[in-house]
Amino acid sequence: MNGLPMNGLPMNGLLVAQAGQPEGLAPLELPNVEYSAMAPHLILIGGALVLLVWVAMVRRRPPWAWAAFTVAVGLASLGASWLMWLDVGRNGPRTAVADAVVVDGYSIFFMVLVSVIVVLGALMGESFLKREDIRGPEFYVLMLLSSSGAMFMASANDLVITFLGLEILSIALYVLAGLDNRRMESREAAIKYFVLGAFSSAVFLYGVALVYGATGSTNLGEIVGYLQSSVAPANGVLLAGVALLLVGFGFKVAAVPFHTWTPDVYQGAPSPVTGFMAAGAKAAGFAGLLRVFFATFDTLKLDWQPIVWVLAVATLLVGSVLAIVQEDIKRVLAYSSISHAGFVLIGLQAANEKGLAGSLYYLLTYAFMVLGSFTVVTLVGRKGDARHDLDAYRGLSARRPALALAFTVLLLAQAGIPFTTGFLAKFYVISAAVEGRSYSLALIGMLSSVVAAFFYLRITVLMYMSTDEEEAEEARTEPLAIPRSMAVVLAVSVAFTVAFGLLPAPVIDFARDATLLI
Amino acid sequence: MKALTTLIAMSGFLREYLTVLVFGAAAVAMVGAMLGAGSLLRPKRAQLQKYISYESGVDPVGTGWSQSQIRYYLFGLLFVMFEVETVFIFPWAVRLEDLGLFGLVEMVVFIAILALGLLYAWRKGVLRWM
Amino acid sequence: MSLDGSWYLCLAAAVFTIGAVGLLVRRNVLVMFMCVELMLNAVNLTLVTFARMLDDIGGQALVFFVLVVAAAEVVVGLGIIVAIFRRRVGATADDLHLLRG
Amino acid sequence: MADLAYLIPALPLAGFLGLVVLGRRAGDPRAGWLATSAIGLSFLATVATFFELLGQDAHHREVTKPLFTWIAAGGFEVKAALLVDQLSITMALFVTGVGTLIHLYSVGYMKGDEHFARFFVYLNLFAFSMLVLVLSDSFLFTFLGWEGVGACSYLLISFWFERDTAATAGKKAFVVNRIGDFGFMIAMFLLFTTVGSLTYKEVFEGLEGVSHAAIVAIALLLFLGACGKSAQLPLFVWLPDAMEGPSPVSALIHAATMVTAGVYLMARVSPLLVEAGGALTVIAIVGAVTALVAAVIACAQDDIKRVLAYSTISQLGYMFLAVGSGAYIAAVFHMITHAFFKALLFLGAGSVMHGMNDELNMKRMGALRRWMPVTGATFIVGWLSIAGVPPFSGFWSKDDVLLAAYDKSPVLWAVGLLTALLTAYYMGRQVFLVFFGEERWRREEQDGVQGNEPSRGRPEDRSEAEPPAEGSHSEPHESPRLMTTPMVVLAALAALGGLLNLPFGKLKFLEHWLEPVFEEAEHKLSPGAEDLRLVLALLAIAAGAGGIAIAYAIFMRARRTAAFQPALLKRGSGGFDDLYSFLVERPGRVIANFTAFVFDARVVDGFVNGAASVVRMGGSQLRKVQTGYVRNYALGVTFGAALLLGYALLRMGI
Repeated sequence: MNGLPMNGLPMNGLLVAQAGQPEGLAPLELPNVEYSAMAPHLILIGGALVLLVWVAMVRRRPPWAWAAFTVAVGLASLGASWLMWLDVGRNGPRTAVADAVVVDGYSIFFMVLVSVIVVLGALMGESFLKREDIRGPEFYVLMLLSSSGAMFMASANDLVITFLGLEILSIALYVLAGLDNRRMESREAAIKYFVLGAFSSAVFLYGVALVYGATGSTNLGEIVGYLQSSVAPANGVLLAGVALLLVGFGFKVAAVPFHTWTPDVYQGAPSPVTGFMAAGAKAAGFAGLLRVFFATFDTLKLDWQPIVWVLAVATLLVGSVLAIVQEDIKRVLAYSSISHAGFVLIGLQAANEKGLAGSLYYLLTYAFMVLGSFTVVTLVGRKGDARHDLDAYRGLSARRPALALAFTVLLLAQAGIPFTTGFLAKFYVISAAVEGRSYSLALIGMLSSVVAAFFYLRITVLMYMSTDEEEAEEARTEPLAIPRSMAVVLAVSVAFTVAFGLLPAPVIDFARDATLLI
Repeated sequence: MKALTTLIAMSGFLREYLTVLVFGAAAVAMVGAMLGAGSLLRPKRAQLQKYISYESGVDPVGTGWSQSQIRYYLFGLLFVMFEVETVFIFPWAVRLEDLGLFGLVEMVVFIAILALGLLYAWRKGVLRWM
Repeated sequence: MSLDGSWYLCLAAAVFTIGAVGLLVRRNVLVMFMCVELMLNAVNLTLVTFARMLDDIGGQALVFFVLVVAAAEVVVGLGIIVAIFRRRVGATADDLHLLRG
Repeated sequence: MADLAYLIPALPLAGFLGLVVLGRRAGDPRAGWLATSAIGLSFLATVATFFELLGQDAHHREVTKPLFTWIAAGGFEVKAALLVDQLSITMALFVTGVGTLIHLYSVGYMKGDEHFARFFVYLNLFAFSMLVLVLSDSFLFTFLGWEGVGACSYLLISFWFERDTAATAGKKAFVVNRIGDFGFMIAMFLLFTTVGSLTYKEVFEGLEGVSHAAIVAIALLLFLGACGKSAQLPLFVWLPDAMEGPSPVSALIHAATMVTAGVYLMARVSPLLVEAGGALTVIAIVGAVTALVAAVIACAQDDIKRVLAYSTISQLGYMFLAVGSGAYIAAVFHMITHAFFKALLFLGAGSVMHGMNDELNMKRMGALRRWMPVTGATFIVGWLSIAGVPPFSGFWSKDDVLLAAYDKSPVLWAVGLLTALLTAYYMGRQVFLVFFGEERWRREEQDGVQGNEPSRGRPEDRSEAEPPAEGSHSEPHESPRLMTTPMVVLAALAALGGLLNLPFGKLKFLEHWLEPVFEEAEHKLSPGAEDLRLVLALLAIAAGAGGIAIAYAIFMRARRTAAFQPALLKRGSGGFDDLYSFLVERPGRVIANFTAFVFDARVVDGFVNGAASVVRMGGSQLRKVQTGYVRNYALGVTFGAALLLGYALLRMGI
């Protein structure tokens, strides 16, 4: 951040605590901060602040107002990022705000993704909050703030900004996880997520410090310059720094052995929050990870590729093997999200252009699939958000055929069945791995998707193999109404998964054009 | 002996610290000696009353733990937040003139956002001291 | 002759590890939380040392952000901890094991 | 040149397709006439091409007529083409000739059978396949014909599939032939790998490059294929059982045409056999031994058709003996004469069965020449010809074979002579039992026992025109003229067949005709052998006369019909069936059981279920890691961090 205003100030003078002598100060040149480069981020933060003020000042408010407002803010940021996409398309990527923030295809890809997630998350949350009657716009405010954090992580061209984005995202999520304070699991999830999150961000920060020490700057551009210029870049401190960065990102992305928090937090947190977390937080984690490792530490490729290989293999296997023995739907989806992270790691490990595009495509399609799935989980969870055991899904097709069908499509997509985006995503990533000649990883990827197919199908079978006494039991419990907003989310996610499964061209081009400004 | 030689060769910078070190060590040694001698010499007849926590002569009532008022915490938290805000205002204040209008506007925005936070907390009834 | 940077770095590393081990070992959530703060401050020390060694202002500027983040974590963390452990005596992290398997 | 050649196989194919489409509607006689006309026209086309070739001078009689590209798979390309030369036209001549006569005969023989049309569909398909086999210019096309005739023989043997003996006989024939085809296929693969092509011309030109061992292997494998098709020693068990099929089938396929395919193949690859010296002796030995064994078994058979079946195997043995001793022309000559008299004998047997209400057992026949004069006369001509009595054709062709055998090695000649004696004996026995002696069928009439060997319900009986109800046993009656005319023609051919290749100087037409095809392969007789011909001929005549005398003595004079018929011989090839089933079937069954129950059930299923349970067990173990305690999770993260840092130090270290 040497572009900061205090540049000219004799900082070390302060340390020595002599009396101030302002005359000898060098003139101060101010960085021109173009706010247009961070339009979507500011829109989100502005929205959050407006919500805060709104609730503070205005007493009465119609129930759906907050959700509508959040959706509007989401759409606004989507529009803004689309404009930036066109702008970048025209006159190329650029860095802004004294090289701290970068505006390139890659960052705008994530801005679009996060905006969409905000919109869908708000829709998903609205009826959930009404059902659980959790008053107050906190859900929306925190979601907007964490999304802005996610966007910062994606468009950071400086490790400091990445760290700040990570923190904004995580702290908002800690509170979101603990939102439903009636359920003890929710609070427990919040505590666990908080302690481990703090711990891993401290480790991440230490990594940043070491990288700073080794390369002399935290700006990704300058780090790349340093790595290319110096003759023996890979010294101990730098490698240790890279390793600790990987720990921080690994935690956020839930790669094994840092994944232990994921099942508990996903099960404990309220379902819409889990959905948002699985889509938004994971995407942001990968945004930072891919940019830092793929673009910046490209010259150190030979160093970090083996360790990423180990992480990917562990993640793939543990994710799918553990998911089989789970009894709770949210834990199943948690472990499946871990195995999906494994697949994206395959893309990273391939460390080639196709791998990056494959990973981006995977994150985009996975976001839709997981949001749709958690909408269904929220619905089936009914009041009190507790009915998540697999038996709750027995015979669902008899009672709610549309819901069951939607859930089946989403599950099959996650299993990678052809004619869905899930299949293309896995195919894209694995072909990148084969191109990058890491055949063993591709093989393990396919093996784990075979194992994964089992527990996806297990749920599908449960839904369609209804037993008689289930009918009677269902009659007693309150009917499973599908509110409009949830229906919209389901429709959008299923439509996206199947439509772009059949004619994938537009989305694949979108992922491919999201190039990185090294 | 080697330790002594390194001691002398140390630069002036360290010597100042050395004096602080010596002075502290002397104080600790004196107090330690007095208490140590006392505990060695006095007879030891342990009785329960001797181990009751001393609350300025008043007999302690209830367990050691008591329901602490939440509002103390809340004020603590708010204090931390705004104290960190000041951390940012200090360097700004030092170079106020050079930063000019741009600097002023930016700091106003900064403070306004935090004020918004305070407003929200106030409306939520955090500040009510009951 | 002033101590060269590596001493400070080793001190910072030591403090960092103490913080990490503290978090693993101690059961009381507040103490675990303090250990995290310890780790963050160790990182601050490393940053400042590197800033002096590289004679570049960036490190020290970064410290500010670390402070802000630490403060935010404190506020949020204590909020969550207090909310959860208000009604129970001797709150330890091990009481929390409803979610497992 | 030879532009009619494509008509030869095309006509039977057209007949086959026509019959398939409107066979059922054509009904009883018309379908037969359609089939016969198809093969008749094909015969005319063959004769025309023959004369056209005759017009050419000796060395221009080989024409390759490309038809179409059959397989174009990347580098490998197979063009379908006809090779019209002396050998193939000779074969085509007697295949279509004898085939036409037998088609004619079948129209009469099969009258009244419910599946009349289907019979002729198969016959025409057989003719087409045989012609493709004979006229093809590459191993692959020959193999196509080879398989076609195999399939048709299966279909025709088990024509009356209601009877399970016929069905099993068909299956047996097909399986045994497959073993032979297996040899043929491997030979083709070897050829392709060593020479790189399958057309005869290129193969024979490219032979230099191939190692001697490979050539011997290819020769022996081709011989294995020939054995399968021409029922030589190891694979002859199917031919006697093939008699379950209708008699015209036995005549056409199992006497004249299909069984000679093996000999044709050997003749066609003669340039290759010359290079494979050792293989020739093997062929000769197998031929001689088969001839002897078959002849011995034939002496003890009571079934009129089984005797002829073993006789065919024996005569084929002769042909292979000729091939083995390098006398390809003698082999072809014997093949042609054999086609004439053996087809005649089978048709005769068929007409006897036709007249005697499908009576097969010779013990219940006798003095039939008074009731069936034409059949009797023609049968006697066939008998004299096969026995090698001059001037009938059999004598001339067998004499050439024996001369060549003597030149190869006197031992083989001695075996050949002994077989000639036995042949004369068992054919004589058959003739005396069936056509001379007292009418044994009348004696059963008094006893009231009417059990002829095969079960009463044979469909052939049902299909007989006259109702069996008339009297307990009708008088044997002569077959209709439709059946006897082809027999008379064949009798004429059998008698005059010898003229084709009389051993005196210029009269060796066949030799001059086939000379160019076998010029370097033919084994020139050693100088001294030529003048031995007369002596050997006399010896052969003596053997033939001796056999007939013995048969006459036993069956006409001694009234005792119990000649030496040891039980083993009685069962004939049954013994071999048990041997084969012991050698092949039992181990096969054991292996099958093992793989099905032990290997598949335990290993394969075990592996699959095992993998599933491992994954589940792994899952439940790993689950324990999720203890729920925050500090354990922090430990996980620290462990990860330590792992990565350790790796970094390691990286830095090196």
